[in-house]
Parts: sequence; C-alpha cells; structure tokens
Amino acid sequence: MSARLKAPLGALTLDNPFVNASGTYGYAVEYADFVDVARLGGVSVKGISLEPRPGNAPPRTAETAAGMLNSIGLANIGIEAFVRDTMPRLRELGVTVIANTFATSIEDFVELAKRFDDVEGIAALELNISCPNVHAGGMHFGVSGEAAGEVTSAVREVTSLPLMVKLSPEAGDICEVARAVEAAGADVITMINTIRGMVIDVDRRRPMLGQKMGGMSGPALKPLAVRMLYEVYQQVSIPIIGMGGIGSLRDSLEFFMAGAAAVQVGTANYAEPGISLRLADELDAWLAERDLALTDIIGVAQD
Amino acid sequence: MSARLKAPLGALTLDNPFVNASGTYGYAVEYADFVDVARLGGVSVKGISLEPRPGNAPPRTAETAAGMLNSIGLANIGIEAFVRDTMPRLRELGVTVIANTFATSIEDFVELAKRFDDVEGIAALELNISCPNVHAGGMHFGVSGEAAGEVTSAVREVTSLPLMVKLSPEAGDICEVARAVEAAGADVITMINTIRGMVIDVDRRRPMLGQKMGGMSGPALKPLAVRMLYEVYQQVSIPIIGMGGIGSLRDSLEFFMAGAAAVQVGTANYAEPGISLRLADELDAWLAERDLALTDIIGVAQD
Amino acid sequence: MKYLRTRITEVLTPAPNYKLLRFAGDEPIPARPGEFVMVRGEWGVHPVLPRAFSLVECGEFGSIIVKPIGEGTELLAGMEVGDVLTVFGPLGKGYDMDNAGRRPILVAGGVGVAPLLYLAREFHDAGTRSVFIYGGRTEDDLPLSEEIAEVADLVVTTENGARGEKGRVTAPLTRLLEEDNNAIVYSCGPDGMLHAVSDASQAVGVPCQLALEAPMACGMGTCKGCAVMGTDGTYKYVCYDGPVFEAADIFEAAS
Amino acid sequence: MKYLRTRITEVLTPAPNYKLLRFAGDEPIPARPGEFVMVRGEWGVHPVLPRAFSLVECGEFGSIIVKPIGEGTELLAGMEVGDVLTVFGPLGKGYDMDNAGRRPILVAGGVGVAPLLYLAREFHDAGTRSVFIYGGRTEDDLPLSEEIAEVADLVVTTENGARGEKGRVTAPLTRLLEEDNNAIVYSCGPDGMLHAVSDASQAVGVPCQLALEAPMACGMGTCKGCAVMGTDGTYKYVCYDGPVFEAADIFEAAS
Ligand SMILES: Cc1cc2nc3c(=O)[nH]c(=O)nc-3n(C[C@H](O)[C@H](O)[C@H](O)COP(=O)(O)OP(=O)(O)OC[C@H]3O[C@@H](n4cnc5c(N)ncnc54)[C@H](O)[C@@H]3O)c2cc1C
Ligand SMILES: Cc1cc2nc3c(=O)[nH]c(=O)nc-3n(C[C@H](O)[C@H](O)[C@H](O)COP(=O)(O)OP(=O)(O)OC[C@H]3O[C@@H](n4cnc5c(N)ncnc54)[C@H](O)[C@@H]3O)c2cc1C
Ligand SMILES: Cc1cc2nc3c(=O)[nH]c(=O)nc-3n(C[C@H](O)[C@H](O)[C@H](O)COP(=O)(O)O)c2cc1C
Ligand SMILES: Cc1cc2nc3c(=O)[nH]c(=O)nc-3n(C[C@H](O)[C@H](O)[C@H](O)COP(=O)(O)O)c2cc1C
Ligand code: FES
Ligand code: FES
Repeated sequence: MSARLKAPLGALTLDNPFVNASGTYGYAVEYADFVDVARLGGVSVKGISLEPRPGNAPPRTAETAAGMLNSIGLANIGIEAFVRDTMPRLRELGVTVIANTFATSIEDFVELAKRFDDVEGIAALELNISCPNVHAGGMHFGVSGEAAGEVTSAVREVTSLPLMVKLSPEAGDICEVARAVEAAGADVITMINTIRGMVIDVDRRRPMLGQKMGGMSGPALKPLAVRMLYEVYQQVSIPIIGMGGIGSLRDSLEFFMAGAAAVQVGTANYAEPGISLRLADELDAWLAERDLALTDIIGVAQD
Repeated sequence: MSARLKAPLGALTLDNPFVNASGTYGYAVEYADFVDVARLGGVSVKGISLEPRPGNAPPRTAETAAGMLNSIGLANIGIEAFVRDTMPRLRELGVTVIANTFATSIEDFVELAKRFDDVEGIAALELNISCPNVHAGGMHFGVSGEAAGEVTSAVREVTSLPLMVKLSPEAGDICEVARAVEAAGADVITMINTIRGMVIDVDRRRPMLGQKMGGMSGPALKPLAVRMLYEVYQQVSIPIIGMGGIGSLRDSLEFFMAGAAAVQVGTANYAEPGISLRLADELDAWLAERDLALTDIIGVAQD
Repeated sequence: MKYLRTRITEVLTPAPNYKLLRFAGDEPIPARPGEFVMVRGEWGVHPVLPRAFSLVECGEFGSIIVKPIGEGTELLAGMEVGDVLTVFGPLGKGYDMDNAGRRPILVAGGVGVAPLLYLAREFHDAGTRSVFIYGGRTEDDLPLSEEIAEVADLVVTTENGARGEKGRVTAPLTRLLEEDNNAIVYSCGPDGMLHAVSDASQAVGVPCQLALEAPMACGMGTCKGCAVMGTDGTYKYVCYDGPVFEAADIFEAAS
Repeated sequence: MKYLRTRITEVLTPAPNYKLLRFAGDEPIPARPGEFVMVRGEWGVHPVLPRAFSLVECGEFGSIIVKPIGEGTELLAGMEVGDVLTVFGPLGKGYDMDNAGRRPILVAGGVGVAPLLYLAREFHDAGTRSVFIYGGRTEDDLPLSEEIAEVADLVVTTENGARGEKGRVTAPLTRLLEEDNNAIVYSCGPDGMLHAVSDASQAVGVPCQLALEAPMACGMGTCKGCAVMGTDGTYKYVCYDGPVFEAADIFEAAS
C-alpha cells in the first residue's frame, strides 16, 4: 500500500484506512483463501464475549430498502477459543486485528480487556457499547454519556492497547457520549453501530425477525452516519473511524471529508468480500491523481 | 370509499386511512385538477407558522439510498394567507384538512391553535414538534417528554379540535415522549417526522445541502418508523397515525399490523401524486378478499 | 396537468452519450417549449424521486432527451421499447414566444437543446426565422443538430474546434448582438453558459430568457425544494416560477 | 472459494416462470451437487445482499435456475446476455454421494430441481441409476424435466393431475420405499415437502439428505445469520453446516 493511504490513529497507524467492520467478516481467517487479508487496513473481528454465545432465535436477518436488519445476538465462540484457536492463524496471516468485545457489565468488559492485554498480535481493542441485539445489555452503555464514560474509564485502567469505543446512533445525544468517552481515555471513536428497525411479514402478520427487532445497516444508514460523524468531529479531538453503508469510493470520501480518519466497511462485504481492498486501490488512485495524501482530506467538508 | 376502510381516530373518523403527509402535498389545492383530493383520507397541509417563512438557503433537497433529505425550513405562506386564501378553496373542494402547525415557542403554538379554532373546515390540528430543519426551535419540543408534554397541554387548553402531536425519531426515548403527550391531552399521535442526515458533495468537498443537514424521509426510514410505532403502540392507548417510507400497499400493511390506526404518505407523493387513492383502493380489495375491515388488522403483529 | 403511465415506443441515440426516449400514453401531454415533465421508471425504491426533463416534442408521442450523469438518468438511458415510464406534467412556465418583432436567437448547450429545438420548431411553424447557436465540447455533444438545421439558422461551436467555430457560444452570440441588437435571446444549458449568455445579453440591453435547473422533488411548487435566490432578494421556485426566467430576475448584470 | 465477475452468456426459459442463467468468468467455480453460490447483479444500492443459488452445472459455464419470488430474483430473472453477474462460491456442504450400495431416490419440487438435476447427472456419469421424483403444482412447475429424464428414472406428480401422477411427491416416494427400502433419499424443495420427505424416510429408517434454505447474508459461516435449530438443541448454519443436512439432524421423526 502506498504511503499516501496511511491512516494515523494516535498510537496506531493503519496502512490504509479501510477496516472491515465487526460482525461482517467473521474472524477474517475464513476469507484468507481468496482475499489478501493482511493487506486490509484492519479487521474488527466478530464481537467477542467472555463466554461463547449461541445467538438469537431465527430468522436473524431481513432486508430493507437499501439496507438490512440483523438480530444475530452476538453469536460467537468466546474469548478462550478465539485466543487459543483463531489468534495463531491471524498472527500467521499478518492481519491487523481489532478485538471487538462485548459484555453486559463493566466487570466483564474489564475482564475481557485484561485478557486481551496479554495476547500477542492485537492492534487495538474496540468496545461495543452499542449493540442493539442483546436483551439487558450492550446498548445501554452507549446511550448515555455517563454510562459510556464509566465503562471506558474502567477498561482504560486495565488495558495498554489502543482503545476504541463504538458509539450507538440511538444515543439521546451522541456528541455527549463522544465527549464522555474521550474524557474517559478512549484513543479512538468508532461510529456508528446499527439503529434498531423492524420489518413486518404481512403474510404471517408478525415481525419478520425471530427477535422482532434488528439493527439496520447498509446504504440506508449512511446519511445518518455521516451527519453524526460530522457533528462528533466538531466536539472531540481524538480520531474517529466512521462507518455506515459504505460501498463505494465516493461513500468513503463522504466519511473522510466529514472527518473520519479511517472507515469501516460492513454490509458491503456480503456482496463483495474483497471490497475493502478494491476501495483502498481506488482511493490510492484518486489521491494520486490529485497529488494528495489521505490526511489532506480528513474533515475538509467541515467549515 | 367502502365502509371497511373507515379509520376511527377518537372523535374523528377518516373515510380511509391514507392521509397525505405535511410538506409533501402543499396545500392540496395544487393537485385538485387531476387528483380527487376530497377522496383522500385527509391532507396534512404544509406546516403553517404565524408569519410567512421564506425557507432555508438552497440546495434544499438531496437524494440518498432509497430516500431523500430535505432542509426546506418550513417555507410557508403563514396562517393569515392560509386561512384567507387557501381554506375557502379547501372547503369548496371538500378536503379533510389537518392543520399542521409549527412554532418555536409555546406561546406561538398556542396562538396558532387559537386562530385555527375558529376556522371552519379544519378536521384536526397537528403539532409539528419534530422539525429538524429550523434553527433554535421545532425539534427541541419533540426530543424530551417534558417539553412535549408542556406544549401539548398548553395547546390542549385552547383548542377544541382533535389534537394530533407529531413525534420525532430523534427523541432520546420516543415512548416517553408519546406517554407525555398522551397524558397532556393529545387525541392522536402522528409519527414519525424525518431524522437528520447529511450528504457530502465529494466534488465540491462540502455538504450538499445549503443548510448542511436535512431530514431523511422515504423507504430508507421505514424500518425505523415501524419499529418505533410498534414500541409506542404498547405504551399509549390513543390512536397512532404511522408514517415513514410508505410507497406500496404492503408498506402500509406493515404499519397497520404494527399498530397504526391510519397512515400518512409523504415522499411517495412526488413519484405519484395520486398514490394515496391507489393505495386506498388496493387496501379495499385486499381487505374485501379476506372479508376484513381495516380495524381488524390494527396491531395484529403485536403479540 | 396529468399523471400518465406511458410506454416507451422508441429509443434513439442522437449522439454517443445521449438517448432520445419517445413514449405514448392514453392521452398526450400538451406542453409549450420550456415546460417540463417529471418522469420515473418502475425501478422500485431507489432512487425515490422522479427526474425533470424538458419536452422535445409533445402530441401523440412525447419525447425527452436524456444525458446519463447519475443513477436516475442512467436507469432512464437504459430503458427499452415497451418499458413503463410514468410521466407527470406539463409543469412550469416555458419560454414566452412573444418576440415583439425581435429576431429570436436561441443558445443551447448539451441537453439544453431539448426545449430549444422545440422552441425553434414552433418559431419555424409560426413563420419566424430564428438563429440557433449550439455549443458542445466536441462534435459528440451536438445531438439533434440536423433537426435544428431544418428549422433555424444553425451556428455550431465546439471547444476543440472539431466542428463549427472553435470556442464557446458567447463569441457568435456577442457578434450577432453587436451586428443587430433588435434581438431576443432564449437559452438553456450548463450554468456557466447561462451566466455568459445573460451577461452578453444584459450588456447590450437585449431581453433574455433562461431555463434553469435545480434539484426537484415535487416539480409543481408544493415542496419548496427548488429555490433559487432572485435578484430582488426573494426565493424563486424553478419548477413553478420557472424553469424559464428573465435573465435579469436571476442574474445580476455583469459590472 | 472464489469471487468472480462473470457475464451472462445465455438465458433460457425452461418453464413459464423460471429462468436458467448461464454465465462464464475467467475461471470456473468447481462445485459439487448441493453446493451453492451467492450472486448479485450490478444494480446499485438495493437490494444490498447477494442471493443464494444452487448450481445446476459448473465448469466452463456455470448455471443457476431462478424463480422470481421477490425483488432480487426478479432483477436476476430480467438479466440479459452480456450483463455482469458477480458470483461467489462454491459454498456450503453438498450432497454426500456415497450411497453405500443403496438406490438413490431424488425428490424435488420447484427450484429444488437445481441441485438434484446436477446430482442425478453425477450419479448417471458414475454409472448409478437413480429415481427422480419431481413434483409441481401444475405442468408449468416442472422445468428441466426432459433433462432429468435423460439421466434418471423420472416420476412426475402434479397437484392438479395435469401431468404424471395426481397428488404430491410423498405418494410415489412412500410406495418406492415400501417396495424396497435399500434406498437413500436426497431432496430439495419447499419446506412442507422437505418435512414430508423426512417423515417418509425416517419412518422406514432410510437415510435422507435435505437441502435447506434460510435468509443469508454472508453465505460462508461468518455472519451467523442463517441459523436453524437442530434436533440436538444447537443452532446449525445453513450456509456452512449445510445447506445439505441429514434429515434426522434437523427434523424430529414424526411420532
Ligand atoms: C426543468 C428541468 C429540465 C431538465 N431537462 C433535462 C433534459 O431535457 N435532459 C436531461 O438529460 N436532463 C434534464 N434535466 C436535468 C435532469 O433532471 C438531471 O440530469 C437529473 O435529475 C439527474 O438525475 P440523476 O439521478 O441521473 O443524477 P443524480 O445522481 O441525482 O446527480 C448526479 C449529479 O448531478 C447533479 N444534479 C442532480 N439533479 C440535478 C438537476 N436537476 N440539475 C442540476 N444538477 C443536478 C447532482 O448534484 C450530482 O452531482 C432537467 C432538469 C430540470 C430541473
Ligand atoms: C442454499 C440455497 C440455495 C438456493 N437455490 C436456489 C435456486 O437454485 N433457485 C432459486 O430460484 N432460488 C434458490 N434459493 C432461494 C433464493 O435464494 C431466494 O428465492 C432469494 O434469495 C429470494 O430473494 P428475493 O429478493 O427474490 O426475495 P425477497 O424479496 O428477499 O423475499 C421474497 C420472499 O421470499 C422469502 N425468502 C427470501 N429469501 C429466502 C430464502 N433464502 N429462503 C426462503 N425464503 C426466502 C422472504 O421471506 C419473502 O417472503 C436458494 C436459497 C438457498 C439458501
Ligand atoms: C450481521 C451483522 C453483525 C454485526 N455484528 C456486530 C458485532 O458483533 N459487533 C459490533 O460492534 N458491530 C456489529 N455489527 C455492526 C457493524 O459493525 C457496523 O457497525 C454496521 O453494520 C454499520 O456498518 P455497515 O452499514 O457498513 O454495515 C454487525 C452488523 C451486521 C450487519
Ligand atoms: C420536503 C418535505 C417537507 C416536509 N415538511 C414538513 C412539514 O412542514 N411539517 C411536518 O410536520 N413534516 C414535514 N415533513 C415530514 C413528512 O410529513 C413526513 O413526516 C416524513 O417525510 C416521513 O414520511 P415519508 O417517508 O412518507 O416521506 C416534510 C417532508 C418532506 C420530504
Ligand atoms: S420542486 Fe417542489 S417546489 Fe419546486
Ligand atoms: S449466511 Fe452468514 S452464517 Fe450463514
């Protein structure tokens, strides 16, 4: 990757700004046969919890206009299996691993962070305090600045990894949450997670998803994501990784220009599992043509 | 319209449940040449303020994935011209008029309500406490239960019209707002207004809209609207008019089954100015085939 | 005003990157030159809004010329005979053909040819000879120039000089206005061109009517989306007060 | 596993409401019967997800059979020769062809014909004769039955009796299993059919492999979207643990 794609995020610098979003790329190893996963800016792995989780009652996905809902419920193999079975392969492949973690209590977030601190080959820790798909937990940390600040502080104390905190669009005031996590010691803000939606199956006269509601992702989410990023950028000085509906170079440029230091690509991976590498190459060409580096365009659409 | 389409909304009963949404159908008179506007379930007219408003700096609209943004800024002719020039024509046409009103202070909302109370031919008053497009005003009433309750109470005291209050999806907790306006005397809840989004023009490297942000409407909004309706339905006992992205019979059925006693159709009017009448006919056929009345399917997707 | 479900009856390619779609519904949409229609195909939820197009002809068949520049125009340019096109119109205020004895000079660029070809035909049918200045970047940007030549005195300019005069429309326009300012100018085309045409006309006090574009939702004055600031300091609505405006109402005279 | 940009090389209409799309990319996608691909056309932002299709053949050309039932399948069914189709696969676990000397009985309904025609051909090429029970509502729901007859003993049922035996696939299946239970059943089709086939097979202790469907996003085990509850009380992923499952792992035997 060319130098102009470098994406500095405080202590961490990514080789290129395209990171695959948590939950949409598994543990990345599944794609290694046909995607050069080491060249990805990074991979935020499927949200990891202390214990394995089976996930929610199906159906778990439904399509919406230019988007989709998911109510996976954080089905995952748990930290033990991940560290034991998956990490060696990720190290071997040379993937820039962002450990996306999920818990329903501060103690569990802290415990996860502690256990990841020793693990070789983790580039950053990402706290998912914004998952809408788990009863009694997850998102409630993301909807108020106070709760978000608390969990961030607690984790900050026990981790030496670059700390990313992932915000929810359902926060009453997302800027307040952003300021709180910055103050509590987050190195990077990632935003946004999905926003809850519902599809009714009018033939069966009931909600389509087993869980009734699911998080909406994909292009339909993009205008919200860009707006929130634009607002948050004005209120914090730590770098922000933007996401929500990115599926083309122009989509990613919207995020960079609104203020994203890097981006995550989620739902678009389903249609094209190597899309992030294609976008990195396209961005490289776009920047080269204009004799710019990525860092020249971050936030240029702000006043 | 057949009896099975009747949509009871407390004191008011609409002949059919398809109302054209405020801001997307002007004052309805513009369409009278080629749409039988008297047959519409109702028309919520473009938001009316005490004084005429010129609107925001252009561009005022932008397209998004399966949706659009608008930052019109409530350009309107003001109550005086509306009552003097437009109402006579609406009465003559026999339109079921819902007076959508907008103000930035409680006093102005009260004043608008007082002045509408005397006007012949108004079927209901709709308070837009959820407009995202006006600086210093509008939406702030819609984001907290307390403020929403206050404005609703104040208006309730001065109006004898059926009172509709239109909620914002940007409320921290839309259910709380819904309960507050119910408690304050609203007869009907209408929901949802648009949610703020942004599109960046990557060629000009700045936000596409003159006002930077605009409210997102259209199909992309539908899953959010249905979810919020589903939630609010469980918390209030007054009827709810649902809206957000309706463009087909099946879309409207999702809202009815989630709990909407009637619906509003907004953005879809642009593609097909008579769409509400087509949907009413399609619903009539759908219900007839199943030997049902509209009221039989309201909320059936709730447990 | 009508809302019709029509079918495409013919698709032509008048220049490499332009499509002419002809369509017919149960009834014609009677429109004057400069008036427009909002059209949409049956392509589901995206893009949601219809698109504005000036009519090139109307009657038993309507037709529009489409230059693909984005998703909507690309979908339209890909349509085939038999496909459904919903058409809504006629909309807006067209050109005022009352030329009061002045010689009409029509100035078009790109898809601006649509309303002006229609206007040239109407002047021709009314027995008025008009001049038609038609500018493109290359010779590929001059769709329908043969049709124009049949009804008006055609003057072509291309930026690369491949056809006609090398340069932009402003040169022949200024020349013609200097020769004889008992003229009236009608224009439609890219923004930069409209400014130049306005300047050239206002400089010699010749009346000038311009067709503007703006992003539109409703097309009929109700959504208040298509605002442009007028020289009088109030907003004008392109779909309703226009799309044809007196140049002086929109653009200040160059100083 | 490969992700290929292919082009449609042929579009056939094997029955009134079915399309067979043949496509070719730079390389073939080698797949076994029952394995599938995720495909998508270049249709922009909606629908976002690719769609799962069993391969009917693979090699220089791949092909899938599409029955339009919603937006995605309608867009695919409308595709033309030359259009781009992105194809991602092979995915999942197909049929286990090790029949251990048992007679293969293939039971298909609707688009379930896709993997089973492929399977029948493979058995045929391997010198194993199979029975192919093919059910449709009417004679229009039996695409590719001629091709099946070339490689297997075809038994047709239609619900309206217009072709073959009147009724559903369960009748001939039960009969055949009663005649000779040294058989192995392979099935793909609508949910109700799969249940019935599972019941009939499990009732006589005949091994039975079913291909399931579920809404999918990733198609390769990473999104955890396509869960179905197994008889052991754990979730199975259709795209990864399946789509072909032992009947007993998914459906309890009827009691
Ligand atoms: C009164 C009127 C008459 C018109 N007549 C014709 C015609 O005869 N032939 C023709 O080809 N086009 C005509 N246009 C322009 C046409 O409507 C736009 O090209 C079309 O709406 C773009 O849609 P899109 O989805 O392809 O592009 P989008 O994807 O919406 O946009 C692509 C780019 O074009 C810009 N854009 C979008 N809409 C407009 C617009 N209305 N004006 C200016 N820029 C825009 C966008 O900002 C963006 O940068 C007319 C427009 C108006 C208002
Ligand atoms: C492994 C596998 C192999 C398949 N093979 C074929 C094939 O060879 N030929 C073929 O025509 N189809 C096949 N399908 C089904 C095909 O993927 C669906 O028909 C398609 O995804 C529907 O997309 P749509 O946009 O047209 O419908 P949508 O608009 O998404 O949905 C229309 C209706 O179908 C339902 N539906 C959507 N997806 C599925 C699904 N995957 N399974 C069951 N119901 C669904 C929806 O709930 C809705 O009621 C296969 C599915 C799987 C999982
Ligand atoms: C199927 C699915 C599963 C997801 N799982 C997680 C998760 O485990 N942890 C997390 O932080 N975000 C999760 N997300 C959210 C995405 O990481 C991302 O924030 C969101 O999808 C918006 O980006 P997109 O529009 O590009 O998909 C998931 C999204 C999808 C679609
Ligand atoms: C151009 C435009 C203008 C609008 N103006 C108003 C308004 O004046 N008052 C109001 O209450 N809502 C207004 N709305 C919101 C709509 O009434 C409706 O709540 C929203 O568009 C969602 O419905 P839809 O997706 O069907 O368009 C406006 C929407 C649009 C698109
Ligand atoms: S486009 Fe709606 S007012 Fe002009
Ligand atoms: S479709 Fe993603 S796990 Fe099966």
